[in-house]
Amino acid sequence: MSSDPTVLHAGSLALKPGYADHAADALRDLRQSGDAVDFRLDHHHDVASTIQLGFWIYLMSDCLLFSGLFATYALLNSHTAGGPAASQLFDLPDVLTETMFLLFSSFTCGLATLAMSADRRNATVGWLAVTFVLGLGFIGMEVREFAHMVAIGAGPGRSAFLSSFFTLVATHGLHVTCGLIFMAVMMAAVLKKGLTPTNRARLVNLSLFWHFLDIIWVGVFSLVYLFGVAHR
Amino acid sequence: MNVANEAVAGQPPHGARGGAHGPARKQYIIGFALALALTLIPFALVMNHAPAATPLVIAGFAIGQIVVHVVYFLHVDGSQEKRWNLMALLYTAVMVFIVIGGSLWIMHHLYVNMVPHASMHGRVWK
Amino acid sequence: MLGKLTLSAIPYTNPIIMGAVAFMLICVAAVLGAITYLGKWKYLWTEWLTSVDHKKIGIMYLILAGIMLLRGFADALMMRAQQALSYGSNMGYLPPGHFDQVFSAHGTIMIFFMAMPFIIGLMNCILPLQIGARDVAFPLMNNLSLWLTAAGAVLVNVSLAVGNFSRAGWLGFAPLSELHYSPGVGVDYWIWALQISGIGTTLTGVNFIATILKMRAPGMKLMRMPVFAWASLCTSILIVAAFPLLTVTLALLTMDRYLGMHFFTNSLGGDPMMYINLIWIWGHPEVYILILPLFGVYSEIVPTFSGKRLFGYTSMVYATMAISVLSLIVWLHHFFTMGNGADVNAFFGITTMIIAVPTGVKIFNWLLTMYRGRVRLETPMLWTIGFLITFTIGGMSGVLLAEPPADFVLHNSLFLVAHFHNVIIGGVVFGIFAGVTYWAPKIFGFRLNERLGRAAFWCWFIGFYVAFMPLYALGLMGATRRMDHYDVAAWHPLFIVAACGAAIIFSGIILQVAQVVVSIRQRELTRDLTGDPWNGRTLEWSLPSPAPAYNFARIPVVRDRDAFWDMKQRGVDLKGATFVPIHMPRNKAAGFIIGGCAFVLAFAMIWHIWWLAIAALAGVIVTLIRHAFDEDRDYHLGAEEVRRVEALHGRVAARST
Amino acid sequence: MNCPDRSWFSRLCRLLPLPATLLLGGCHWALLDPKGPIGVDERWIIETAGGLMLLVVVPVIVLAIVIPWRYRASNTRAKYEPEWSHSNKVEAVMWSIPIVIVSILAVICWRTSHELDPFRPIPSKEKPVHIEAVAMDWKWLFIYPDQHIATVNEVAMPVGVPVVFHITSATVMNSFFIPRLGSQIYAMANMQTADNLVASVAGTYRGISANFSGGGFSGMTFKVKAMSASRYRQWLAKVGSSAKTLDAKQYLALDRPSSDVPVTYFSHVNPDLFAQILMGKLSAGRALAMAATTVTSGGETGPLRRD
Repeated sequence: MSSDPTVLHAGSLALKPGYADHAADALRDLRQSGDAVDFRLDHHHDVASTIQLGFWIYLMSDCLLFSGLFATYALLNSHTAGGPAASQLFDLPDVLTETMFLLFSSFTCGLATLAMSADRRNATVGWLAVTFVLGLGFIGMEVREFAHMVAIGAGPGRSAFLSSFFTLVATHGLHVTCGLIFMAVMMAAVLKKGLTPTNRARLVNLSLFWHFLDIIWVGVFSLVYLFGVAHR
Repeated sequence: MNVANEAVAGQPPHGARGGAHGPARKQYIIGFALALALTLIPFALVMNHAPAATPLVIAGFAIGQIVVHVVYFLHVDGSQEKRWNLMALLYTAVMVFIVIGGSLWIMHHLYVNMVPHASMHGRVWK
Repeated sequence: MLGKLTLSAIPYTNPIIMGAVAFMLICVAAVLGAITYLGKWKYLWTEWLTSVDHKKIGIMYLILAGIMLLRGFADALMMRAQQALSYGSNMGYLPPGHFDQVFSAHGTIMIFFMAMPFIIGLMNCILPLQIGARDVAFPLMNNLSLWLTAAGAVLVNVSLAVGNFSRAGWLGFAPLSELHYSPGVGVDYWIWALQISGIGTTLTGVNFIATILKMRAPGMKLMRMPVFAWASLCTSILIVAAFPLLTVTLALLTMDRYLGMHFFTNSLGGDPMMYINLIWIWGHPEVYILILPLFGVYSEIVPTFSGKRLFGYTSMVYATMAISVLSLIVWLHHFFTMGNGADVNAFFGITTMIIAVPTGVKIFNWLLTMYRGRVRLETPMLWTIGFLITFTIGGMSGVLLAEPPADFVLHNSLFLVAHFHNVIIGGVVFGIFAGVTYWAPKIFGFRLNERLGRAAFWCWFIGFYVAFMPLYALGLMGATRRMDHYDVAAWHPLFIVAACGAAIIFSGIILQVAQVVVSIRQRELTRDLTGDPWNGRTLEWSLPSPAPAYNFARIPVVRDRDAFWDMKQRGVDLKGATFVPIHMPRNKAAGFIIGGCAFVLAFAMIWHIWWLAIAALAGVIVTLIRHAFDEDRDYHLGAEEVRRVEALHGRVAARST
Repeated sequence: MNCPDRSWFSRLCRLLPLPATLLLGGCHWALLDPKGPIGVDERWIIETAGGLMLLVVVPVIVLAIVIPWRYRASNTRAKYEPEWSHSNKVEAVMWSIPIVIVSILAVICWRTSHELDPFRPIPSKEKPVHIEAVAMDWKWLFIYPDQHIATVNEVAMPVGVPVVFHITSATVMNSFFIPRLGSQIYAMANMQTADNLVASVAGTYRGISANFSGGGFSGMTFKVKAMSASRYRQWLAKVGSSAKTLDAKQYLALDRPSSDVPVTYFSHVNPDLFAQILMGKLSAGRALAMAATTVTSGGETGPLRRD
């Protein structure tokens, strides 16, 4: 990424005299200005960094998607229409367990990334498997909570508050599910092909995605559950 | 859905953290410990009906924990390599603030102006 | 088995709709027949539909947008005809339910399937060439974006024949768009068409941000980027920031309609005002998503045709950035009359007016660029001057509407309709035509016919004023938008004038169709052999026309804002001596397949055909996973092949051959 | 090309095929010929803001024609400076002109937003009249709670007395708007907005819903009768003597979608009616009515909604 531009330049182009002058001038000019342009004449050199930036931008847009849902929840959480309110529905200790599942999975996902950096294939897959199981546990608890609420007549159609609650939390859950599919595919890919550059780039994206979901959950945990119960 | 030529993406990711194994693991452990604390404290406050369990305090812990995640798990910092990531993140934070804060501000005013107050036996004007 | 879908969904009894459907089917059959007759299916599939080449994707976007322009304009003509007729005892020829579909479809099509594909098409065709890149950051994702947009467009057209379209306006305001008030499939067509194309647009935004930030040629600092690249960057950022809000809003409405939730209903705590709030958080930036790239286009055309540097580049860049930030904090001006109270209204009114400052600066910049230049009044420049005049008037009526008390009487009136057509036709549409004419040699390899282009311009320009100035007047007379009938005598002549204006614009469109046909037939006469037909200033003109698949055989090094102008001034020889292999992405079917599955998914959801929806969703997931394991993604174009292609364009230095 | 040196207003008049006298006769330009002080203030804003902007807009349009013509390629006598692309002085002027104008407009915006807020009571010696307005599919119901009367598609008000309209909707969003008198405001179910208006001239004005609300929207107009105090009292008495009343059953019948509904008077109206509508207690709404595929309509009978 930060190879000497001159070297790269000479290596890639055999130049007509006019063009060479022009290019050399330009490069001198650039060095003098100390400008931080990515230097590459062939864009292979930072494909991985481009992919990561692209994925990061996608995460940011996802973040804004959640901001819309959070805004809606923040507005509608008092619109219970005579139905149950947050404080009557949430079981905080259960939610804490859920949160722990996700937080631990974030940590193990980090360990998987570290194992990957250390070129330890089996350890990478192993940590991913642990993460996967923790994520599955999280989803399982969420489904159980939803089923319970629907069973006691507090389903998403009961009131605007419950609509916004189910939609916000289930959207996060859907993301986690997508993350689990992504993770399963990556475990298969790493087992099959090893830690190829492609797989590495994707594992980094997977870990970004997984940590990102944990951040969203911090918002859900605080705004939905803690606020909801604290307002008792 | 990635670029066709990612097969040549050669660099081991996170190479920027010196490739050294130790410090990176330490980062994760510090982050994990902090995140754990920042989850458990507000939880305990709410469970024990502590007077400190106000929305502001809870929000403070949440923001703290998000920062911890961003720094220790997502490894966003001001380095050259991550410059655009940091810019994008800050921009997103501003946008999130505009979307949530703006919506709540607007909707609050609407409610103040418009939600009927059924005070005087049925007459609902303010 | 087929959900709600039965044969009765096809409106046989309505001669107007069936006529349109028959016309559509004949056109489709003619195209398919022609492809079969010419034996071009394989070529079409391998070279176009599955292409990951940004230039071809761009051309497909332009074709899609052009077709949808015709469809959307047909709707406009129908509305103008209805309103010209339906005064007093004459009820016109469209019953309300049909008229409501027509204006809803017109708005939806013109914004999402005409303007957006046109600007994304132009960005695709030109942007990588301008910044000296070989491709966009994610070529296959680019192809996917195209097919998602196309899937949405096809859905809108299918709604004509099977079922009906939304009657709730182009933004589907709740609670009118809720199941209770719009029980049919119309709103569902609208939701899914927007949702799918919106996801495609978001991916485009991600793609172009990464492309611009990461793939510029060496030496092209941010402050050396052409203004079109700047505008595209700001637009892409706005897309990524705003479109998720559209996705959310539509998703919540979907929840209400499909799962009986209560986000925006009138009952059980639902709040329709939140819908208005959310949709405009997306909706206002959308306006700037549309106009900013065209500001970029004008900023390329004016210096080129004035033979002069762009005046005040720095001002222009900061103005663009200012607009893209301000546009995110003005959305409330779309609902001043919802009862927000004075403080909120005044705040958003003032932020809205502030946008006029950077916009005004841009206009001065263009004027000063022409000042002391050598202005060649060719078609792109005509559109630009038409823009400067028209957009200024539109901007003025816009600032007027930003005064909340003025908006209290003008909101939802035809004055408002005139205002936004004034900026969108005068700004966006004129800009699109300017840009397409300007870059046609680069995109297609030949110029468009100048005479027909000029004639089309005059029809559009005059037609616009005849069609929309009466609407300003009608607004001041208290006429509101979306009326299928009225009974005020004084309005009638103005509506007739407006219809005449629409007819003049229609002749402009016919001339443009003729222009395309004639230009293709005469392409050998106007073929661009130099690659630089207008004496251009930016890098795309340093390439042959049309640019080869790999764009740049050698990545240029940039040392000036007007990079190519600078090279020409310095006498840089563009011919290469030796060539290296170039790394290329392979064409892939995954984008097309996912786009197709998305269409099927949406259609199945609209008609409640659950098994098909599940199958289509599975198709998307399986395609994604299969693609993840696909190793055969790229290849190297050999140095000899590069040399051969360059030689075809006369770009190989004599001494090395 | 159009004459850019004339205001857009006079230009569009010139584009019309009809004699300008007919159009400028005054009686058609609802917003430019208001019949109440709120409308007058709003016209002032339109004219002032428009005039201020014309100070820039007209020169810009002239320059947009003159500059390209003066510096056209064929005019080789004109000065040519291909490298001139920056001037701090010029750019300072360029930024400051719009800043100055926008600053003035912003001050106007802040002040008038507060002065003309539709919720703000109009200061007056007279005691205001309270009228409750309900947007329905597709007609307007007006309730006079103090007189226990109600009307459909007609509302009367005494000249010179401030009127407070309390507005809600029994259906989708609508917008309550009397162009001759000024400010519109949304009518929304479960929400209560207010519009403070006053008529200073007697006459019959057009009232509309300015927000699209479905199939019968175009016919959703009402008559506004501004009249002297004595005639107003007569009008109240006339409505009060109507044989029709508006009990729950009648209300539900009225609630069925219909358009171009003729003016109807009701007496003996429960003064709590508005509150009940507002609280959603009378919201059989369109659910009932949707069962019927056709709705009655003044001009024609036919399916307003195909689905």
